[in-house]
Amino acid sequence: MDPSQLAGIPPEDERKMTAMVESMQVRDSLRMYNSLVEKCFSNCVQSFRRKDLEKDEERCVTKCCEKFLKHSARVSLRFAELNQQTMEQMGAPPS
Amino acid sequence: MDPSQLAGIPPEDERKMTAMVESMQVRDSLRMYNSLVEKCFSNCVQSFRRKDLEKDEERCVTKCCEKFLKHSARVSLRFAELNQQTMEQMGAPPS
Amino acid sequence: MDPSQLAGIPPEDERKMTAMVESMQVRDSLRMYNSLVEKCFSNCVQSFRRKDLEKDEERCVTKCCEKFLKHSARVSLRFAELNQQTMEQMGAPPS
Amino acid sequence: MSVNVGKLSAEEKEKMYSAATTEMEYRVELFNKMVGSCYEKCIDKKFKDGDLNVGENSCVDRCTSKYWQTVGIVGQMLGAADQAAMQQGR
Amino acid sequence: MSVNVGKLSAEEKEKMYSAATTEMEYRVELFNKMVGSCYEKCIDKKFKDGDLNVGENSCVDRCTSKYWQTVGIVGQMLGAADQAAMQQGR
Amino acid sequence: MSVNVGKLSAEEKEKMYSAATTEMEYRVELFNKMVGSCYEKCIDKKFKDGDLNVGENSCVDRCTSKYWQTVGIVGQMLGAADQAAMQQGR
Repeated sequence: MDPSQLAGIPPEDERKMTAMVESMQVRDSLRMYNSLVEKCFSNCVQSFRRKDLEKDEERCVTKCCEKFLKHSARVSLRFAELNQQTMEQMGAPPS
Repeated sequence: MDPSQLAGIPPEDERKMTAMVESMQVRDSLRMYNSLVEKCFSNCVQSFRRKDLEKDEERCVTKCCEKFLKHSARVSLRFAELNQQTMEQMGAPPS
Repeated sequence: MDPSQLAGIPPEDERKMTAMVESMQVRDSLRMYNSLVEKCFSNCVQSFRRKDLEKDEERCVTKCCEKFLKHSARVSLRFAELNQQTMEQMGAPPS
Repeated sequence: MSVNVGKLSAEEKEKMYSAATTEMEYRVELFNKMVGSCYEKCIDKKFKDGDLNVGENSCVDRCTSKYWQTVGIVGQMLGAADQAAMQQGR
Repeated sequence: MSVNVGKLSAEEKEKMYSAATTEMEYRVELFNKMVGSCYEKCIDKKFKDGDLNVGENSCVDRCTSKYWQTVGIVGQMLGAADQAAMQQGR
Repeated sequence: MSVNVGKLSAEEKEKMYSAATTEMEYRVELFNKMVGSCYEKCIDKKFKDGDLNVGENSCVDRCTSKYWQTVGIVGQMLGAADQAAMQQGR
């Protein structure tokens, strides 16, 4: 849903929409947080002989996290391009 | 929740229930769409030397999708039967 | 969100909060039910030559379920302790 | 088990709709997990053909039946306490 | 495709917001699944380095492109019936 | 950190409840993922016995501790920008 499609949207509805989008973004970033922890934990932590992370497990988690964020940023760029291309092919005016 | 259990349901509530069920169905079919893409992509696409799908990857995705839909339809039939049998065993009148 | 942070909460809001927490708990326990079934089915049921569970598959599902519940209870204890420790380290008064 | 909805208060109605939603979400998820589990157990992933063969078809039938029985066993195991919580959702 | 929201009834508005929410949730999930799938396909899990190397970068670009094409094929396959349901969500 | 809820406007209340819901959902998901991850890492899947043995028990204790530390590291890595977004959800 492109906001520019909405003509004459009353202020109270716009506020409602914005609040909805914001709460979805917060929820989504918290979900991403959780799944990033799960992914890097499962890839980096293998031994359970102590209760604290080993130095190399800690380093691995850090790199894993860094790499995932870079990966995610790259996919985000490509995703936007692909969306754009698809809209243009469908004859919609580029926004 | 069997609708027949609801006696004297006022029209505005019925409309609300119907809207809820409809929005759930739309959401569920979009979720199914996403998970079908993920499944068939992960099973069929292995090489990343080009940016377009190979002919056999495309064929694989098509077959994968076809097969999943048939599988899902069959499970749906069985699911309905099993629900029905369970209701009958619990002594509830078959609807 | 610690309820003790909320001063002067009106009764109707408290009721709303309680209802929200309750519905979340019901939803979460049903989700746990579904994922426990999935986990134990996938670990214990391997043969599909008959339509009824073999005796050893049934036993496996029972043990799997028992074990998961004990595991989950133990994690729950640890989770509470870790939360508590973190709050104390952050200088918040223990509640 | 029949309920005269017209006589319920706004709050009771709200609760009933919320319980009905939760119940429906539970059933949809149960169905989706059954589809997924039996797909993993029964379907050949080579995708030479778009049809289910005889073996896959009968595997799916038995798989759904066994899955349903597993739902029953796990439900019993979750026992009294959780049963109560689930009753609310029903 | 532009809609004058101010002239809609409360019920129509409710529907529109619900459809917009569903659509946004769909796109977020599509993006998340693309991130996850291409992560599995392209990223080396040894984590010696925090940067993506040249091979990983070009794999990610091709992977997203192929994923998008897969979305298109599956969308076509889901066909008329589901297309209709999806139209509602759009 | 204490808030006098009675003095908030309807809109502020709505926001607070929504933030509290998101926060609770986050914690529930965190707990569920910890349960799942430590189950995969520590529990023997042969299911001869319905009890956790000594090795499994101590593995679970260490696993939860290491998982918690991982939450901390990832949280730091997500840094200022996301931290802000998370603050909102708290």
